[in-house]
Amino acid sequence: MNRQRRIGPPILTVEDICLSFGGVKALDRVSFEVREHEILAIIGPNGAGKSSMLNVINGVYHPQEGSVTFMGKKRHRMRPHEAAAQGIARTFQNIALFKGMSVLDNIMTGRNLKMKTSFLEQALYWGRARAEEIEHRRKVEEIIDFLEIEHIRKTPVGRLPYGLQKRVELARALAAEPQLLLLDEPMAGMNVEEKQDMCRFVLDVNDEFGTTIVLIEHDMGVVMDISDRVVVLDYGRKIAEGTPEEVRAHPAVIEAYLGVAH
Amino acid sequence: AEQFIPMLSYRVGPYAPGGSGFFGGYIDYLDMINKRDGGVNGVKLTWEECETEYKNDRGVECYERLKGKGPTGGTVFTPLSTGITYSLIERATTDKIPVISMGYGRTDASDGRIFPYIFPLVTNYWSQNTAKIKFIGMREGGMDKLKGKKIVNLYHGSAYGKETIPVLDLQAKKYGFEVKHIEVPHPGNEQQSQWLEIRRYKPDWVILRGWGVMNPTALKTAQKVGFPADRIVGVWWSGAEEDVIPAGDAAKGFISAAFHPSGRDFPVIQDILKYVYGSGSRGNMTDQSRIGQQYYNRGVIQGILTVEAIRTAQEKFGKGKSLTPEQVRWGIENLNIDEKRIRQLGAFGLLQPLKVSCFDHEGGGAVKFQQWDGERWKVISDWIASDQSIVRPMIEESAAKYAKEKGIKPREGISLGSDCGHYSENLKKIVSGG
Amino acid sequence: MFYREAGQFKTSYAADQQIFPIRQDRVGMALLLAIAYGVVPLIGNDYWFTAIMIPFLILSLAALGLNILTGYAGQLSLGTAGFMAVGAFAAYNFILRIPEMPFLLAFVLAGLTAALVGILFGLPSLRIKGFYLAVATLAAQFFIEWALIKFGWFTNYSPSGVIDAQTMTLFGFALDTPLEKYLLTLTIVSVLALAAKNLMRCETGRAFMAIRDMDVAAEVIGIPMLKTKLLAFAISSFYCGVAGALYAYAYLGTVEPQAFDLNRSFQVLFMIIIGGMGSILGSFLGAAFITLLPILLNVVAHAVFGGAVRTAILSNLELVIFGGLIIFFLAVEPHGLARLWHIAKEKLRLWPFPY
Amino acid sequence: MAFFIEVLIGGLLAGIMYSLVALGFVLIYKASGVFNFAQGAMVFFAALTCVSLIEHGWNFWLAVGATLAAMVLLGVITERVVLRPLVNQPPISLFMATIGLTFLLEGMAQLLWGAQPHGLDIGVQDVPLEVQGVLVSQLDLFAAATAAVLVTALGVFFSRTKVGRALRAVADDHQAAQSVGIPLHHIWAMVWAVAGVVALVAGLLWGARTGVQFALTFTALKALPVLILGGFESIVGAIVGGLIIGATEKLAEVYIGPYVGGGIENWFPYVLAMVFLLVRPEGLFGEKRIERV
Amino acid sequence: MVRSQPFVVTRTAKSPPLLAVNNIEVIYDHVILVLKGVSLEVPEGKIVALLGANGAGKTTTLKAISNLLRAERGEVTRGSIVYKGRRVDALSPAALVKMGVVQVMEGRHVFGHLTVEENLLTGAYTRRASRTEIRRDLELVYSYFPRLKERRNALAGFTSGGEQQMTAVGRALMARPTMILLDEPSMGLAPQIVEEIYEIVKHLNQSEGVSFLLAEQNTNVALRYANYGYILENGRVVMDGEARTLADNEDVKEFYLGVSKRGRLSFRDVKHYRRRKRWLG
Ligand SMILES: Nc1ncnc2c1ncn2[C@@H]1O[C@H](COP(=O)(O)OP(=O)(O)OP(=O)(O)O)[C@@H](O)[C@H]1O
Ligand SMILES: Nc1ncnc2c1ncn2[C@@H]1O[C@H](COP(=O)(O)OP(=O)(O)OP(=O)(O)O)[C@@H](O)[C@H]1O
Ligand SMILES: [Mg+2]
Ligand SMILES: [Mg+2]
Repeated sequence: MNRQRRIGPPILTVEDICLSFGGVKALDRVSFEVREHEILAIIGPNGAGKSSMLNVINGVYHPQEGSVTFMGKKRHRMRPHEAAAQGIARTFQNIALFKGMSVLDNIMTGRNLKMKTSFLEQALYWGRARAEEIEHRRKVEEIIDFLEIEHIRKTPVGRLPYGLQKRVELARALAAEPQLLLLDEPMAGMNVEEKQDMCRFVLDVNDEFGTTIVLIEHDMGVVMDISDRVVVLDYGRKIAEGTPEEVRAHPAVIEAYLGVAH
Repeated sequence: AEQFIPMLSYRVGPYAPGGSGFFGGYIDYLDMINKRDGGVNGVKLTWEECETEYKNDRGVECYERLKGKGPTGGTVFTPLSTGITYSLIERATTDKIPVISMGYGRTDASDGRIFPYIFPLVTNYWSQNTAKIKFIGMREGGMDKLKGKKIVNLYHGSAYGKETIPVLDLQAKKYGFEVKHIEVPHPGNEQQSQWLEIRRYKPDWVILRGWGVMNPTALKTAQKVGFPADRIVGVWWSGAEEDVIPAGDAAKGFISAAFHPSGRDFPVIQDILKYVYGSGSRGNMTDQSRIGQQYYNRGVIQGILTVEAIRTAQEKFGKGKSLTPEQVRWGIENLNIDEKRIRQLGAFGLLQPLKVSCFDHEGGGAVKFQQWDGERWKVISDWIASDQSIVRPMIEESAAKYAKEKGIKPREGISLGSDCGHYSENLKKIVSGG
Repeated sequence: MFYREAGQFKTSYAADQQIFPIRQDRVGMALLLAIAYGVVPLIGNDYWFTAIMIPFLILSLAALGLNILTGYAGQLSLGTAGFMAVGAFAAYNFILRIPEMPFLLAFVLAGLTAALVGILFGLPSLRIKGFYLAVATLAAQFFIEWALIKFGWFTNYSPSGVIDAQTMTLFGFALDTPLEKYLLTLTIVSVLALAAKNLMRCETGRAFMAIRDMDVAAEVIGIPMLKTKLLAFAISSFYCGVAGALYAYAYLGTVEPQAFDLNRSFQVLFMIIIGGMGSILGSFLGAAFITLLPILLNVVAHAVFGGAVRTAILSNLELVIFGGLIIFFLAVEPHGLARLWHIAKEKLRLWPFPY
Repeated sequence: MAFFIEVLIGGLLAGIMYSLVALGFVLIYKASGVFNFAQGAMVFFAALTCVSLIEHGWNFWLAVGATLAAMVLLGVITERVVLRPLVNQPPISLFMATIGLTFLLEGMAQLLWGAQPHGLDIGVQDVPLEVQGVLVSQLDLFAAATAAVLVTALGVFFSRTKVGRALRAVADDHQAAQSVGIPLHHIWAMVWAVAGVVALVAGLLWGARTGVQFALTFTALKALPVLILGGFESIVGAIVGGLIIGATEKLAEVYIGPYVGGGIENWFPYVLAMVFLLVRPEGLFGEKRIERV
Repeated sequence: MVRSQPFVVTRTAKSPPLLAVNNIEVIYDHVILVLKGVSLEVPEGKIVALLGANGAGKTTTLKAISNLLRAERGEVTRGSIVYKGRRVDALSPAALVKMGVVQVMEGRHVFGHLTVEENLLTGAYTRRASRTEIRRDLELVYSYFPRLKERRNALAGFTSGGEQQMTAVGRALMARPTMILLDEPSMGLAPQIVEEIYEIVKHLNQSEGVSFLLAEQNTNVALRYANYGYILENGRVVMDGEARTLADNEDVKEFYLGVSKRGRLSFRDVKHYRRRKRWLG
């Protein structure tokens, strides 16, 4: 299938984002857009501001300047749960799973937004509340199945090895059925085989659910192979943007990030 | 035969000094009776302690645990804690077991027509308070001299502390003095602001209604702001050796109310020393120097009252028999210890004459005053009778309110073997909700 | 051997979503209830009902309430006793001031009042966290205690500040024997425990735990922080409030504000830590440990050394041993008794193989 | 005006007394991220031991020295028995362990020395100094001076030596601290020993004010609002927090108290601290919470 | 996946190894058996790589060596660990650091409330070195990671993931160890920095004789720099050998390096055959 055809108009636009912490300028007038259905990679050296960018998009950080437009709604600041309600989900660089809960419960929290019953009904666990729980459990099981983590369903996440935790985190994000999925280094700490699996999941999500994906990754192999477009940050500024091939050939990118080896 | 006496004691925590002294005296007295007289008319006294830690819930547990022990069950409970006493009121009434709360507990239980099983013997907080104002009046040279005087009521920030506020207000109106109530938050180990306020107010007297660490701290802080200790009058929970020793020199001159003096010169204490501690045997007190101190003597008095109650009951229900708690209750309600009996008991000056009835579960109501000289308490007054014209109506009204809330029908005429007299129309109205 | 789930296959999510998916647990629970309702009333006496079972159940309920807030939602609170006090005094005043008020309804209203107060004092939790929050909730504890003593209205101007619980009547039938009170307490606690269990395995519980484990991440996946935290405070305070009302009505019969002092707050906190944070079962185990162990020690000490050793020494020794046991159990399992039980079950599952 | 100043000074000096207890908390919190519930019990234990030795006829300084040794020993044992099994466990478990320790210490103290209260004379006459109509307590001044010395010493020790840094590292992450070779056990033992010494100082000064009795354990309660206001990790915070709490609680009691019936000293500092926390959740000098994703 | 081999100790040098792990078994929480008899050796002055999938037990092995397991409620129930001819199983982690073994933990574990520089300085805790000496080493670390110098006064908790990783590695270097246990050093680092880190490893190894045991997912780089490799699977060593030999092994190639006989596979179209479509139905 020709993927290019599926890519639609911009769904997310960030404009002139400036964000600083004390003296550190984490982001400096960064603008770019993300189009519907595409996989956009953000790359750049350590401390370039990539994670901060994701944090701005889903409302964890509030930029001093600039605006974020998502699905036609422009905003300056909002709370993360509002972003989530609009359909933005994400995973984290330093895994942010709920350590005290099982895999299943972690993923179920992802469906929180879709739950409608009140806590009183839940206390009774009768009728609607019960039906709802079971219904969502079914959905979650689909995701579990999809990500091939059936065997660890009931394990407390704290006990899982790193790689599987990343997968659970992805599952939790997917459970929200987001429009836009932000992935912060989803493949860090994995070997090639696992990265391949992960890539497959990312691509499948993109293909089958049409989810737009923004992803941060340091493995250039992965970036080159799966992303439609790449944005390069360095010291908080955008230094390049384009298709993987264009970016790889960009002198500033080679200088700042890739090094001569590539 | 034996008579089992449960002991809800406490020997750990902040209140341990009081608990160990009181129960030490109590147990030593019972022990002495066994050793000297072979029990009460041959009935051996036995007892068991249960640690309450001064906590209500532990107290209830202990009560339930001990109430069924012994041949006839727990004879009489003496929890030495207002909180526990309150928790036992209904239980004990249902179980028909008497509770003696001497100098603490529920003040309005002095109305025995509504609280048949509860005995705040000797004197209660309100009585004490009226005696105290009388004492201050005496010091000022007559009650009429109280007019225009300023008195501060420095009270512990708890229900216990607040309890005498209404009485004081009443008396202030009656005698024309000014009273200012100042609260010290629990536990009271910091009283800077209160005493600065007192200094500013310049009262003639300070009534110290303290508890635990609040007492020495008050005396220390008074010294700090230059308020003379001999113008501070404490209540009996402020007037034990434990309350003044930690204050050191600052306590010299401090006056406190007491319903009995300290000291070991009484024959009864001497008997304890002789029969219990003499000839190398071991009494209940680890530290024998505490014998004769406030808490210890209070325990001895408790012992006397308990034993006399049993004796009285035996007169009626049969000498030399183990009595049921119900029977002992009758003994308490018909206690009549006059001066002659007190002398026989070797407790002259230690105990005041006492006549309990269905109408009056307090029985005495007089208070002595003592002053700390840096070493020991010195008695500085005779028994000062309380002003029942103020206290009694308050008690009856409060008790009647309780009766109404609980749907209790006050005892009238002959009830439980005692004559309860007649219930006044006024009170009847309160009870029936008029 | 006896604790195997092998062979128990779930064929539907509904089955897997049951409260106790494993048959042995279901049987165990049924047995427990049967004992509580059937056997205990038969063999128990007043002592067992009033001194052991009732306080144990009531404090379990309070612990459950705190566990919801602290164990599940991660908000450390030292205001528990304050909320219990609100419950007790609210129930008293509802029954006192509203004629014909059924006491069960009064209990519910008392719980709701406590919930309101809880929400009020929960507001700072949005910004204040961890031990800081714990100390801030002390403000609630001290303030409530102070207000109840200070303003006579709450205690119906009782000069000693002690309130006497009115008799509980159900359909004109007075619940005043220890056995009746025990059954009442048992029923209320069972129902509320079941509700808590349900809540905690549903969306609400997951939202709580998410906030507890990582609040930023929870917000990112769409859990509104303020609302969730306040809900936790409300539910928790409701439980504490009902526990407070029971404490006054089914247990002591009289309470003074000091019955709900800071020590009580700490006591309940100890229960959930020693029992297991974030565990319904832990609330019960912890309550048993903290309330019953000292009694047990006392009884044993008297049975063994009674008379031979001075009671003062015994009492202090009990304290020392109690402290020592707390430390010992934590060293064995820092996550509390519930976890210990859990590990025991896992071992049973593997038995006779070591792992 | 003079009255205002008198209340203010009285409050500040009382605040210093709170700080003394708070210091012990700070030390342990700094080193393990844990709130030491047993601090009050340690104050009680230390003071009672010391005063009992004196009453058994020991020379004052000899008794202080012996108690000091006992407190150090206690610190070492605590580390060995209580803390070591709990490395890398959630702070709440450690917290609970200190509760166990509290019971243990309270029981031990009374087992060894009995439950009777004692007076304690530390040789400072407590007759007030009158400075322009304002009374100032000598004992409190002495306490303030002691606190100043203590704070300076501890402050220098923890900021100038690598131990101070290690302490904070341990509080952040037990395991990582171990991985870089910080001997957790020694650090903890040391800190607990120092906290024991601070407890002794606080115990003696408080004991001189209120007598040595079980209620010394309650001094811990007074330290809590100080801690939240100053910040759990800051030695300076303990002092500044103490001064602020002391002064405002006294002023509030005197000037606001009468309008609501008085006795507000117990909750007012907490409310004050709470309001302050809303603005600065880590207290005045506490470490910022790090929340990053 | 990888064909199972009986364990054979292939002595790479005549001298006894610097570190030998003999048949250890590790259990977490008293019930979870994770290592089922792992043996490996690190000869003096060599770089040894520990490879394996997620959950194979690499981290556990390293923690067993550095004695950090106890803090995780795990314990070594069988086998022994010998460093410089001395059993070290019972030592405290600090004592081991004193002997020269430092671990860089997986997942950074920087001290969040300390600045970057303070973090580095804690690394030198066990050393009895003069201030100037430590200053010099600090500068050395800064020369390895210039980015850290820029952020030296930032609280480590607020620095980026990569910066934290550099801090963690730099902190270990400050101990001047003779042996470093590196757990996934390349995780989260930009490709350039990954190379740099491995260059530093190589440098320390060659010029200072520091030995390394590294757990790594980035097999490609690891095998390029290591002398010897072990492959761990499910708590067992399933394969070991010279790094070059391993790199040439077909299975290793396919599963760890991502190259098959047909050359390097694109991440886009690899292994779709393994996909199960069940969830769609
Ligand atoms: N909350 C914060 N407070 C202070 N500084 C911050 C904060 N968040 C980010 N920074 C700083 O902003 C810069 C960019 O950080 P960011 O986490 O976005 O980097 P990154 O591109 O994701 O790097 P990496 O690839 O290493 O994860 C870093 O220097 C970091 O220290
Ligand atoms: N604290 C723990 N409690 C229980 N089980 C644990 C614990 N830590 C690890 N495990 C289990 O031990 C196994 C090995 O984990 P380990 O972390 O050693 O793997 P790893 O090879 O380092 O994996 P990764 O590459 O993902 O870091 C895993 O299956 C994990 O579930
Ligand atoms: Mg990042
Ligand atoms: Mg690992």
